[in-house]
Amino acid sequence: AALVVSGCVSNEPRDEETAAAGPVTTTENDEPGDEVVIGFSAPAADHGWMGAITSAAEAEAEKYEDVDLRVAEGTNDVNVQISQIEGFINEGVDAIVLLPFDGAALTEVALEAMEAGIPVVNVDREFTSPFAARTTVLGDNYGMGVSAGTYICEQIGDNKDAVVAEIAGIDALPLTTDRSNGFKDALDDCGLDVDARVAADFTVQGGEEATANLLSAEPEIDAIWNHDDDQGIGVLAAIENADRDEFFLVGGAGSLDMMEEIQSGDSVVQATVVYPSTQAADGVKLARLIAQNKTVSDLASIGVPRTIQLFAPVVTADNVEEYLPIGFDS
Amino acid sequence: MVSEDSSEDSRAPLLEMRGIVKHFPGAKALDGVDLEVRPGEVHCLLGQNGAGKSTLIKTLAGAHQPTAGEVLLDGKPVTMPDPVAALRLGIATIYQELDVVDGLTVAENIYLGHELARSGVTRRSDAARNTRAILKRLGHPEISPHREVGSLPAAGKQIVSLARALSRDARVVIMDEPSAVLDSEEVENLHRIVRELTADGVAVVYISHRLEEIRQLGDRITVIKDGRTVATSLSVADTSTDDLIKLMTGRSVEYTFPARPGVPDDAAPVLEVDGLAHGEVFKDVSLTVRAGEIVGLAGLVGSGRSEILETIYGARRATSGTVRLGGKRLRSGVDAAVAAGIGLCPEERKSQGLLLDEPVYRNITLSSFGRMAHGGWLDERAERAASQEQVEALELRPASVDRDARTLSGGNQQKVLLARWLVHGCRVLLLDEPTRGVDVGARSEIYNLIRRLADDGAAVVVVSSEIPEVLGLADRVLVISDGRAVHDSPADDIDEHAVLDMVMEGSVP
Amino acid sequence: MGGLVLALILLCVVGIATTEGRFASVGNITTLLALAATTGVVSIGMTFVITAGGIDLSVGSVLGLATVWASTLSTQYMAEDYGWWIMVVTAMAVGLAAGLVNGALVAYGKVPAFMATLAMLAAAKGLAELIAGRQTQRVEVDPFLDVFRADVLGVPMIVWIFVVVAAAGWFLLNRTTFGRRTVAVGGNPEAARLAGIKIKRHTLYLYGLTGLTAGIGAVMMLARTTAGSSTTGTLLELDVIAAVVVGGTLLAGGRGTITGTVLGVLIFSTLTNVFILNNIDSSVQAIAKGAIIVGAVLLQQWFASREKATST
Amino acid sequence: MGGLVLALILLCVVGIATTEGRFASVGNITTLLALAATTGVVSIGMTFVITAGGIDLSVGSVLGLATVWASTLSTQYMAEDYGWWIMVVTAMAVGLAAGLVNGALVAYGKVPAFMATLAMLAAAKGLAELIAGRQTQRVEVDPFLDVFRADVLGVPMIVWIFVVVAAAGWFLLNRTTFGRRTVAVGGNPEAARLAGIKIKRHTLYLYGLTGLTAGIGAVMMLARTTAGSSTTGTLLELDVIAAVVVGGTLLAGGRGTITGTVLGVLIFSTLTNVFILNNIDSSVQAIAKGAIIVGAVLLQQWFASREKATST
Ligand SMILES: Nc1ncnc2c1ncn2[C@@H]1O[C@H](COP(=O)(O)OP(=O)(O)OP(=O)(O)O)[C@@H](O)[C@H]1O
Ligand SMILES: Nc1ncnc2c1ncn2[C@@H]1O[C@H](COP(=O)(O)OP(=O)(O)OP(=O)(O)O)[C@@H](O)[C@H]1O
Ligand SMILES: [Mg+2]
Ligand SMILES: [Mg+2]
Repeated sequence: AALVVSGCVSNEPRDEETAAAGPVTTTENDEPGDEVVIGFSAPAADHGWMGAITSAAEAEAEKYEDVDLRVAEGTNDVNVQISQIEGFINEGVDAIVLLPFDGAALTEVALEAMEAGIPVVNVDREFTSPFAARTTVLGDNYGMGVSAGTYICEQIGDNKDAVVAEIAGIDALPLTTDRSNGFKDALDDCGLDVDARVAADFTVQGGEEATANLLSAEPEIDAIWNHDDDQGIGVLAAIENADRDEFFLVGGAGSLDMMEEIQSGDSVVQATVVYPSTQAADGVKLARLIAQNKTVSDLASIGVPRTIQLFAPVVTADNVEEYLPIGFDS
Repeated sequence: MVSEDSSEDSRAPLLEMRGIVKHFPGAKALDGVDLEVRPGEVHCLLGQNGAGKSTLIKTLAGAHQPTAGEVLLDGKPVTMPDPVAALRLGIATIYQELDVVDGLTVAENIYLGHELARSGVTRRSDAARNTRAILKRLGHPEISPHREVGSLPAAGKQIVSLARALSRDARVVIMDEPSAVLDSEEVENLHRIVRELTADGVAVVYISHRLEEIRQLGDRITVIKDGRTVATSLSVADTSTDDLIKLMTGRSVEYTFPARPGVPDDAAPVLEVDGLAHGEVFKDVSLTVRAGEIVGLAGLVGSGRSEILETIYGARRATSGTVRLGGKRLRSGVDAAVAAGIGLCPEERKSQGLLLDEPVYRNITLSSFGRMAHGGWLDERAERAASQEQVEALELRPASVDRDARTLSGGNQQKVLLARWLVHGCRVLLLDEPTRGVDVGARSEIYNLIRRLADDGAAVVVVSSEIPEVLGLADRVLVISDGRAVHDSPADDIDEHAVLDMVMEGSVP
Repeated sequence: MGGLVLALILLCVVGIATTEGRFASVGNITTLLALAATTGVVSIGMTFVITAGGIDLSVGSVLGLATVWASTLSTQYMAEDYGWWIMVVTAMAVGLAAGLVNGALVAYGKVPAFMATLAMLAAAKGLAELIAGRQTQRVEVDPFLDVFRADVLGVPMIVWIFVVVAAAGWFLLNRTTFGRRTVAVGGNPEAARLAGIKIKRHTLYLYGLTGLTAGIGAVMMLARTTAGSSTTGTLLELDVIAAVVVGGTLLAGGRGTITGTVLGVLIFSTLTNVFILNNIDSSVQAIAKGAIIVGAVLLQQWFASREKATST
Repeated sequence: MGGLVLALILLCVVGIATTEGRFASVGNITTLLALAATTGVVSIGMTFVITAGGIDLSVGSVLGLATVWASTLSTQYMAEDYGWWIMVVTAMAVGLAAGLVNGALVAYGKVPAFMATLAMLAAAKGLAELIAGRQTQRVEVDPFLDVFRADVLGVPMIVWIFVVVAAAGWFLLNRTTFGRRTVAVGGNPEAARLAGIKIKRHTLYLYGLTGLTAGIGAVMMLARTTAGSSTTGTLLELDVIAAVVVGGTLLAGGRGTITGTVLGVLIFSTLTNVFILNNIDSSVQAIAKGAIIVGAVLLQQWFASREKATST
């Protein structure tokens, strides 16, 4: 898509679009307040979604002159991530936004931060202790699987012999298991099951390789759910390599590329399940409010809520226009 | 088989090997060898390169397992499934290949495998004290027990191997060509040690290609040819050198140096070295070698002769001085030297010379395969042909160009290195210990060969620790002492004693 | 070699027996070969470096960098204007340049190969991320895709590339002075040096060659995935080294075999293919893969010792 | 060694100069050491294997497996009933067992170390995923956490463990027969064999030792993350090998230094720490890391050659 949308060479405009698409509710909260230093740590930005997470967070912080965002190196090594949080505690930042590589593994250090009086905003992957975060912004991995499964059930209807395949992300991650469980449960509901499942690794190359083998293994497929739109480019390349189109494909995460495929109407990609890449941006916003003792508008209660779970909608040709603005660059 | 009646000596044999057979994949190294060693004797093993001497003693040391045959110690059959077993039985071995660990100190090497330790913790001061005592006994009090062995020259490593065997309190000590890397002074020392050992009733099995040494030291001799015993327990005193050579080689060999035709006075100088120095190792060395001339460098081990050759060759960077070839200044670097027609046979053939896991012909053509190739495409047929020619000329055993260099005996490996430069064709040949470990038969072949090369117009520089060899082979002799040339004259104008006097004098600090 | 062939045949037999004809279909074999092709090309280059006693940990990330560089907007614009070969030349030039930097560090800087190429791994990855802005860059130059995604005689272009590179590698290693020098440098660098071989320059070339194969691999990857990304090639070095070593090339240097490498590559991709055809859980796959690597090596050894024994 | 110390000092100077006192604070140094501790302990074990001419690619995934096994519900129940040491013993036993399997394959199976441990890498990871069901397992045994998360004299327990393991490793390598034999096996295996060392048995022990340090590392990780997971330890092997080799241990074997390894570990974690404190973009970090690895090696070499020159 890079050349097609070649009008936008840099990513800057899109980031603004992305941010602008957020539900702007009030101006009062955006008034500059006390200067706050927010520590931000997330896994390595080694694929589009995670990259979008970080850049959205940075873009969000950019908008507030009272926010100083300290972005730690993205890392997939929990040991290093723990030491990043320890570093933030040593520094005495005002709040921490933490998207842990592994929620359980970062819980203890988050507790330490909370005990040191630094509010922690937990993003995406949940801590195992409720005391470890002031506020949690959650994506919904299980829900994502359910959405994908339900959509496939709707499309396939009564054909109980339909062949459904699943292309997972990194299998070792708990979030992959959550997504797969949701998918399985939703298919169960309508009497379908997963006939073939491969795991890739969130990369284009991995998606291509896993899918090539998958297509070889199953000569006739009715529907495929691909967990991750980053690897989706590789998945599509493999499908094209194999010259197959007897099935439809449901994506995951919601990248611009996939949305454009959906929009084009002549692609195997019929839908994608959004997994908002704006979670960390929300986290930064909330962290600022917490540090400044403000609250979320449109709520009657005082204070930022404890948990916010984001919605995992299905994007199809019918509603793709609406979601294009929050699609991320894979 | 020739066998001496040993009834005159009724001492019971300490060690017997009977009908030892050893097969390697693709080769039969031993095909029925007998050996009988008595306590307190020096029993010499003789045989040509590749006869199977090293293989025999390795089966005795537990390093190889014999295919057939038995070993008796004190008349009782014993088996040695690994080196530990042999060491436990009191059989200590100094191997032909330097078997030290560079990264360990002298003391650690000596006590490797039987460390002085209290529940696993090394007793370092005890080891150092004992090591000092052993080194002193070996005449080398100057070597520190804490010195890393990697920093010792070849002779020093040989001393360490020797010290290791002595530290074992063995009943049988096997020495596989221990004198090959030693100079005459060191050899004297070694002989003294051997005599001390035998005086204590220790049996010594001694392998050497230097027949005069065997005359001085040996009591009895066993001769091996092509993996079989051809003579066992000959008394040294009663056997003539000519007979020994005939037993070993199956023919009689001229045990003399080739005649010197003399270099014409107007012969053009080929190699001119002027004021060459390499750091503190050697200084201000100048020499001129004319076409057809053989120049010998005599000196003690560690006097810096190897470094001189390596620096001329460009393998070490000279700190000052120049090297000219045919009047033209030589660009530094080995590749330039080789391209200009200089060849070096290095001192340590295994670590510096050979590709052990490559066939013989690729070792022989290592310097010339590029020239034989056509536009980068190898011409293996030409390589084989050229190699085969040298293999036959040098009587390599086995006479195959396809064997891996690793499976050749030490002396035959040396011949492969010589063959490399014969195939390459050199204007200047630098030979560092060219006959180390080479048997008498092949030795005179090599002498003749070197002389033939010179007659064909090559300039040759030979380094050897055997002074008679230098004096016999070379037209001119340079005596090197402590990194300086202390004498330069025609070989006829100087004799062994004079050389020895000069180097000893120089060596006293 | 016998052991490797046997291992591959065993795998194929298992594949045929367990998949009701899906394994032995033309489509599946094509898929399998296409999947093997990129790893295969890079493995050919790696065989040289390992034969010479070195190692190159950076191939994966250099390959990624080359896909990124060759798929930047500016390169693609130029390719649209002047021809698809611009992308090919760019990818190969990036690979070659990175390889030469590795080689210079190892040969002239005397940095151990492991460290020099580990540093390159990190640096190339970082650079690729910077250039791509951590985005996936779609390839939109159709002539490029047409050429490299084409089938020739029913076989995908990238498989042909693998065949050609493997054949060229075989000749280079076994029939040329370059190959002979490579073996010599790996077998005994000191002996090679004293025999007059310019080992530094040769080392430089060797790493350059491996980088070049990573560049060719990048072209193939671009064609196959239709996208350039800094994540492409991640951990490729492990697959490549495993294939080379399972193939019988000595990690210590001095012995290398292109045929073995090709077999090693095929064994690993057949393994993955058979696993997926049987829909095996990825964790079980990992365990089985470990067991099979060990099995293949043991089988190879058993064969080698038998061959040796019978040659007596 | 001089070069390494200089490199570390340079890094610290840069840290102090760029972070307005945040680098040199007690809290930060503690953080830095705690980060270094786990890698450090495993690096000590790896130093032995590499000194002996081997390599162990499986340490990271064995460490992960050990964290998983020691934090299963059943182990934790037992630990609640009988004492926290059950978890420690379990982790160490898992590490040791995996190490012994590696050692047996290398020593008795004659599988090249690279392949044997690569196979173990895959297998241990797969097994860990199966056991944990790809979930992260919380550690709920409070006495365990109390012991290993405690500060002793203001220094975290895991840093003390690192100190003790490093000291023990130094002693073992330099002052015991085991250590001296390790050097011999790496420097000249044939000479070691002829000197009567049982090389195979020694090799077995060596890999066992490295596995054991991975097990200790697992205990430390369990304490640090309060959770066991199959993803713990991913790619740890690269960090560990890099630290050992930068430290001056020869990858070819025959020369090993524990002090160097400790310095290597500290250099890498200081680097990470200074990067974090300065908020540097991760892509730029990767490039800088590559440059610094090369720089450290070159510095070390320059120092070594200077030392040699002056000692003449
Ligand atoms: N590992 C091996 N594999 C195959 N053949 C071998 C092996 N080791 C030795 N041989 C062969 O066994 C024969 C005897 O070799 P050995 O080393 O015992 O000779 P040697 O008498 O010690 O000779 P030298 O005087 O040159 O040292 C030779 O033909 C040699 O090629
Ligand atoms: N690696 C080294 N480190 C330190 N000193 C060395 C090293 N190699 C050689 N030397 C020293 O250089 C000097 C010359 O050694 P070299 O072995 O070249 O002498 P040589 O006359 O050739 O004797 P040889 O007959 O053993 O070849 C000796 O003093 C030796 O100790
Ligand atoms: Mg011998
Ligand atoms: Mg010498």
